[in-house]
Amino acid sequence: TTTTSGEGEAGGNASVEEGFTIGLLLPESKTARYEKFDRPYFEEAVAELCEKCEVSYQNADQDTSKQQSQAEAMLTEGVDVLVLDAVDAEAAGSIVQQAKGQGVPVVAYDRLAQGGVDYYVSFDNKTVGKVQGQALIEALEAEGKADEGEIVMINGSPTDPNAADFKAGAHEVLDGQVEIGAEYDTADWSPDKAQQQMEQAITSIGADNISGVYSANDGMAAGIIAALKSAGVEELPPVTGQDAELAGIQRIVAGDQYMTVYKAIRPEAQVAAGMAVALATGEEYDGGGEFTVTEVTDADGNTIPSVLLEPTAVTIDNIEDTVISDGFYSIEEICTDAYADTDFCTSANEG
Amino acid sequence: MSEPILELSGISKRFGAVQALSEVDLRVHPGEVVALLGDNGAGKSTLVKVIAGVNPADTGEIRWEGKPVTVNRPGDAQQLGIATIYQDLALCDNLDIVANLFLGAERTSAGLLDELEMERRAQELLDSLSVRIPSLRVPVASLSGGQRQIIAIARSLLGDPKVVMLDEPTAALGVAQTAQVLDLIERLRDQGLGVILISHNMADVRAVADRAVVLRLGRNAGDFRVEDTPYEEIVAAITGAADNPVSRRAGRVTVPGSEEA
Amino acid sequence: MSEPILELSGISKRFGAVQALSEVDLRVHPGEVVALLGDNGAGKSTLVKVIAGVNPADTGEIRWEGKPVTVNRPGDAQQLGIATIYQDLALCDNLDIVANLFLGAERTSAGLLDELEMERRAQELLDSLSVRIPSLRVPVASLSGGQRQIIAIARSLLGDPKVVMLDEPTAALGVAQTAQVLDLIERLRDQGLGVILISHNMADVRAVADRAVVLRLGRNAGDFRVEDTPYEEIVAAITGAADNPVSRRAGRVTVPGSEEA
Amino acid sequence: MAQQTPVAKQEVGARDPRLIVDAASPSGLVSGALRRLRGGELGPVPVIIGLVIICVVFQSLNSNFLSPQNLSNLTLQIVSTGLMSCGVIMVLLLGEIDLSVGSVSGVAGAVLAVLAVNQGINEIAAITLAVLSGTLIGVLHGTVFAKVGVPAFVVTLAGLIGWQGVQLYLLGSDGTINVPYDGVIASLTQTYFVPWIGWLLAVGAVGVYFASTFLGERRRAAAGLPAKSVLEVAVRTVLLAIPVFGAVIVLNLWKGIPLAFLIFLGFVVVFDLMLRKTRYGRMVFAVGGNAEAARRAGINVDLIRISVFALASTLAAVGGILAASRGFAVTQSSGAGDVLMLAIAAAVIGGTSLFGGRGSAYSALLGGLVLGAITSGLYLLQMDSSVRYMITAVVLLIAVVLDAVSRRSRKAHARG
Amino acid sequence: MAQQTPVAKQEVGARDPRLIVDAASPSGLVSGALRRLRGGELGPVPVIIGLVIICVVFQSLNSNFLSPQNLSNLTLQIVSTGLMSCGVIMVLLLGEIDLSVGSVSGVAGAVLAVLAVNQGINEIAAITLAVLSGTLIGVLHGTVFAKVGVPAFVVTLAGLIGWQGVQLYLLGSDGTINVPYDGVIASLTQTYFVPWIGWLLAVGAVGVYFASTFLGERRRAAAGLPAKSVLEVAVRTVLLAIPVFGAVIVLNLWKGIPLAFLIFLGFVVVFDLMLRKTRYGRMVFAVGGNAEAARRAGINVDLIRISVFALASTLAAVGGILAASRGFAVTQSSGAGDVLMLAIAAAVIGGTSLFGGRGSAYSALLGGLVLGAITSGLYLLQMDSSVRYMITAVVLLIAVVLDAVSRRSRKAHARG
Ligand SMILES: Nc1ncnc2c1ncn2[C@@H]1O[C@H](COP(=O)(O)OP(=O)(O)OP(=O)(O)O)[C@@H](O)[C@H]1O
Ligand SMILES: Nc1ncnc2c1ncn2[C@@H]1O[C@H](COP(=O)(O)OP(=O)(O)OP(=O)(O)O)[C@@H](O)[C@H]1O
Ligand SMILES: [Mg+2]
Ligand SMILES: [Mg+2]
Repeated sequence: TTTTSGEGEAGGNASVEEGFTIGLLLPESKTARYEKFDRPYFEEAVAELCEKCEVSYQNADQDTSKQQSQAEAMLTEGVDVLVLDAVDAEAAGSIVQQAKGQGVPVVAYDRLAQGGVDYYVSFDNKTVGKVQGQALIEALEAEGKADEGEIVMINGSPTDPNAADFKAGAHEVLDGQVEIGAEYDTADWSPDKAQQQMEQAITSIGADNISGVYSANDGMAAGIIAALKSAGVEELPPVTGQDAELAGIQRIVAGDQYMTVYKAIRPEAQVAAGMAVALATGEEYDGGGEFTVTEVTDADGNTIPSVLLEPTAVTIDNIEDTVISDGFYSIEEICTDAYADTDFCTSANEG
Repeated sequence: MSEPILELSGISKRFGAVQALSEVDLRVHPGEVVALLGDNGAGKSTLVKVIAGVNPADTGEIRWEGKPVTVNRPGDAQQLGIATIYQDLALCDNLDIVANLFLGAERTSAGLLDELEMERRAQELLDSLSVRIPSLRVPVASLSGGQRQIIAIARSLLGDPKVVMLDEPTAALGVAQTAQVLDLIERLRDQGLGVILISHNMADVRAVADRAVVLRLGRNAGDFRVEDTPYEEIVAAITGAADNPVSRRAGRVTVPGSEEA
Repeated sequence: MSEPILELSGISKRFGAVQALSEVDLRVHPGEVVALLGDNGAGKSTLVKVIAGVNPADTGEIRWEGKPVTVNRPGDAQQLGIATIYQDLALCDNLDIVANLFLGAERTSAGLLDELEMERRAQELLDSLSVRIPSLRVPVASLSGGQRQIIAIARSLLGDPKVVMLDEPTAALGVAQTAQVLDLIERLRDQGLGVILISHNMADVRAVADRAVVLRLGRNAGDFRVEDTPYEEIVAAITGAADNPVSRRAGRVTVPGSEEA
Repeated sequence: MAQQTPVAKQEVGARDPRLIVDAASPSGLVSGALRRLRGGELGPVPVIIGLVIICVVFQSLNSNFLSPQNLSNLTLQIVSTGLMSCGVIMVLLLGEIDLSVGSVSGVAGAVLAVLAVNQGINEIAAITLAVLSGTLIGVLHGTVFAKVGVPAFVVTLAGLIGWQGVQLYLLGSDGTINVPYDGVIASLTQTYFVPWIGWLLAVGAVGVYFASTFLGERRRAAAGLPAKSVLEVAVRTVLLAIPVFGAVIVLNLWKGIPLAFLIFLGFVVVFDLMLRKTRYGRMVFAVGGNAEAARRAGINVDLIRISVFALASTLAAVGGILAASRGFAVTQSSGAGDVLMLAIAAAVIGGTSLFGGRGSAYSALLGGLVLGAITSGLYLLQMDSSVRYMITAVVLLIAVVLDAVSRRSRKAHARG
Repeated sequence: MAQQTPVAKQEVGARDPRLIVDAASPSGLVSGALRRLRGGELGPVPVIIGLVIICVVFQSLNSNFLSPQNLSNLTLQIVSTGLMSCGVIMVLLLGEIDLSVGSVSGVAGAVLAVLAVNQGINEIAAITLAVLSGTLIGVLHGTVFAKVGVPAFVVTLAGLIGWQGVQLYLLGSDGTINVPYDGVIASLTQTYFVPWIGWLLAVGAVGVYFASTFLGERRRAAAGLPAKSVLEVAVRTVLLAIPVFGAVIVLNLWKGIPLAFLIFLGFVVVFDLMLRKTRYGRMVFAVGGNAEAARRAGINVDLIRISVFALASTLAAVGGILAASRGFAVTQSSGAGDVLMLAIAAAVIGGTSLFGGRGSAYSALLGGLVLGAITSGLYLLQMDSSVRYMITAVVLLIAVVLDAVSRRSRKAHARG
């Protein structure tokens, strides 16, 4: 007496000439990158490959069930292919299932959604954590403090599965190399909470004993640096970050933050667009000569053709070669009045 | 007789499906005590709230010293000089006695509340009404029914009103306090104020009222000079019948043995 | 005389810094109407609440049909067979009349509320008390003061009590309704129930009460046979002085012209 | 001087002459409805009008809004929060608040996933245990509130925080647990009924409504009590039948009536009947209206309070289970975020008072539909998050303004 | 048969014989305090005891807890949420709720950052404009609530969502805006006073308290009203002086008294005086206790409501500015997360009722300290988040149980 949703035919009958619709699902609006870079870059890349195509866009504000509703809205709209940056890669299985049920192929973007997606492009989350950890160790070694003092780890939200990946990656590098004096998970990735946690770490370890701080992203790094400054620390220990937010880059320029992780979002978006167009038109994506397609196995054992990109650590030394040369930010954006007399800005303006 | 200070004509008021007042008229002269009588639910309190601006009338006219006025908010009535003691007392249970007495008319000095002055005045006022309240600084929620009523009565004496409306002011009062309130009403009359008194106690009405206006099911049902009208006639107007539980009871009590089961 | 059905001895009750009752005694026999009298704030309602289990006493003993009992919750008193009409009525303003009447004693059929039966009974009951209420399905918040009081009185008649306590039951009632309630009290007495009646209306007390117990400032201040005791003596016990506002007022009214300003 | 108006002697018990009675004719019904509209006595009607306006606007902006697929999705999207709302309504009727429903739903989901997936226990047993864990939590909250006297806000705030900790703990370091796509749990939200079952249910529901109302009013008339006319009963039945049959038609155009939506509807109907037709429901209203009066009437106020908190947490657990079923997964953030706010907001938008004693189980459905429609419509329109937030706020206000204005006119009439 | 007890004739106005008066002696003070403790009339004392217990436990687990540095941090950590709490208290006193304080603080921070950093406007002007934007928002909320009649819950829920949208919009695509480390804005939280200023303020405050209380009681006694004895005034002054001087000593051991904490304390004291000593405050209590009675007393209830919402949003804006100052940045998540819940919780834990008409501005300080101490202590102990959440819940309950129990014994005495 019941019917269950049937499997539809997987996509592949659209054409670039007539155009089609691509659904882009991004996970949150509280870090700058998604609305500032991923979305416009992706739209640009699609426009290049397929003039008549439309991109339909939704942002889930860090909420799995919202993302599911948004995916449903897109399927209702009749998108031909979904590009999915999952809030929770594992829980995204239901979205993938539903899309498949309606014959809509799925590209997993940035995070490997479960449920048997068709393609996957990403900076691996664990690698990001490793890059952060590695950079921190290099900074400590450069100062000759690798075996002095303790580091403080401020991880992301305990309810965000991606934060767990960053944390695991960082631990892989840091464990055994340095002493971890205090470690916190930060609800909501909140800069305020990170600040308070840092203050408590300073109280219990002592400001002088802190040789470095692992911060999972730039927002929390802001709070951490505020805590250090408020505690009267003159020589800030190296503080990591992620996302290459403008404010983060400015702190690096000012010498307050040591590094951030920069993901070259433009190539990622280009690959995703290529995969999406290929899926919709029933072709196979081959990397277009620029990128190598490898294979990745997801938790259910499916083999997914994938493109894996390398995240870059950005420090004061390579800002020019990364975010600026990629057009991520201009010198003018970074060197506002408040940062005009930093070494970086004065030399950039002269040169 | 002098010009009425307050005159209502054709007042109607509806609540949902209930027509609580239909075309009610009422006049009050300065120095006159008008008793507003009627059965339970006759519309007396509704009329009082119309005059006080708590529930404005749907239709009808209010004249004050001969001139038509609109009374849409309690503030309007207070500005005219109408003080009201509501049947439900309208006290703030969370505030103490002094705060309730002076609510909306707090005494201040240099911008701050002058608690000392207010407490002194409050003590005086309550003493003059011979109520005993252990402490003036307890929330009125903890007072006895009669104590609460006296607070409400005392409040109306603080302003300088021209008409005072008392909705069953002595319902919860002890014998001594009732006597004081009746004295008070007589004093107000002698000072030339108009008084509207609602009461179910015929003895009190006979003692102080000059005129009795009867409402029945939301309509005017009589207007009597109290002195000239026998008790039975007023009761008949209130209950709408000469044969009513009051007369039956009176008859039965005087002729014992004739009781029905 | 028969054994008292309810007997209190040495009841004391304190609220914060106020000793509301000190060592109060009271007896009620079956078929007897005891009037509990006293000035405002004398502690009458507090005593009622002690008996009803609303505010248990600090010290003192309650005996029911000769046996000591503990009454710590309203349910305890109800189980003994004590029905109470509170001065503050204790109605749920958000519920309609029928729901309030049957609160805690709803009639059901097959597990569901039998609204039909309840509404029918309610209509009967209210008619017998000669109240007119436009609709039984309005929330009691919209009723007049007297209508609310009648609802509270009607409630107590639903159970099958042995003692009924009425705390100022006729305070807000019209003349007809008051007569009905007095009839009702007499019927209850004739059925052999014990009745405790609190009232400030001496006429009502004289009409129905057998005995009058007077409280003053939370202490026993007299116990009179109503028939044998002159009015002035009871009032003097209540006010605590032979020279009180009541006697002053009485004297003044009979000798007109001698008014003070 | 006396000018007595003659008043006819009237039989006690006769109809009160002040009561305005609508004629038992079509024009009487219309004039009565208009009067009630002006007097603000229309119950859910203003919110329903608000909902219709929202639908019309969104449909005019995006023609997919009223498509069967979108409406079918909508019914499923509101189920989980709707169930929590239903529990929240019980607590609001008491005049209290429950901030823990989101966390409890998360814990129940975690219990379910750990038992069914990690421990491999039979799925039905796991569901039962998850629901029971919700009940237990509710009893705990209720007891601390009613017996110890800690304000409900603080108790359930502690619950909000503490049960989230338990959820994290249960899910362990892996975080997310996936639920199989083809088990009993998944089938709760993946099952749709074939068309004829939908029709059967709809016709049955409308028929039962008509029959019970009609017979009830006949019995009232026979007992001499004021009763609705046959015409009015018929009109009400038709007004009920339109949305019910409409929903069946639309849902059958897609995959059929979803089981999960039926579960939700079933809870709403059962809770509504419980609140209106049983002694228990009456007691809940009484405690919410005047706890002291309820106590004096011999009602065991503590017991009512504990039971209501238990019901609220139980429903939250059921909501959590359906959320797990729909997402095929339980994550560390299940039940977190704005779930709590949405559950309370749905109740309030649907017309349940935050101050106790006034409301209905249907608020969960109505308020849930309003919030669900706003979200669904805005997703279809695809906007920046910032703009979407702003528009959500405005639409939310619009949806309740009508209700507020009509309520306000009633409030002006209320006795102070 | 009559057995009349003779009753002495008593002067009206004499002290009531039922009133239990504590002797004006040390033993009388103690017995009076004990009686009040049992009767639950001790106001904030139970919560203070709860706070002390929390401090003792944490100190025994980690000796840094009571270190001057940690206590100094604590005072700064509670400032921003504490200010929001202060505004929330005003709204709670009205018997309403304001869910928007977090979002409003975020918007104010965004306005400040955009004006001061991006537009380069003078920092003081930017601060003023940011505060004013809060006031405007509050007036808007209050008007929609009081004049249109939309329930405050819904209005401020729309505010919660909508102003978050505005915040995201203002911050634009870059998200975070850094605030310079050395400007006026940063100095709000980076300034500490040198020791002698701290002592001056402390001695001044205690002195003013003693003088005003002493003179006030003397005037009361002179007017023949019941008054506190000199002994009692002295004892109260000492009880006040202990925490005040203690705080000054401890804070001076670190960097001195932080300006931001003084700002917070200043707001608390001013609001407390406003609530207790002015007509406006009296009206707020009256509207919260019985809005209809207040209306009948001629109070402009709508105006009071609008002004209270305006004050609440203004304080939220001030809180947002101090948060920006302390974090040297405004981010898209400023004011989001559990800020709202903490602000309300602090008020409730401090003893302000959710049902209106009962509470005090000091709840913001007390409740804020309780919550701040719990968080601070648990961070010092460094535990898994799951365990931390569970312990937070338990400690939260412990902090209010004492208060709840004493309140409960009072409630048993209250008139229904
Ligand atoms: N806010 C309201 N909503 C609905 N009906 C109301 C409202 N206020 C009063 N009524 C109805 O109007 C009628 C008149 O009520 P009112 O309070 O004026 O009576 P009353 O003459 O003061 O009676 P009592 O002597 O009992 O105080 C009653 O039937 C009452 O139910
Ligand atoms: N809950 C309470 N808290 C504090 N004091 C109370 C409380 N209840 C009553 N009192 C005090 O106890 C005393 C007796 O009150 P009670 O209500 O018993 O008086 P009463 O004799 O019924 O007076 P009335 O005739 O006015 O109803 C009063 O002074 C009152 O202020
Ligand atoms: Mg009345
Ligand atoms: Mg009494």
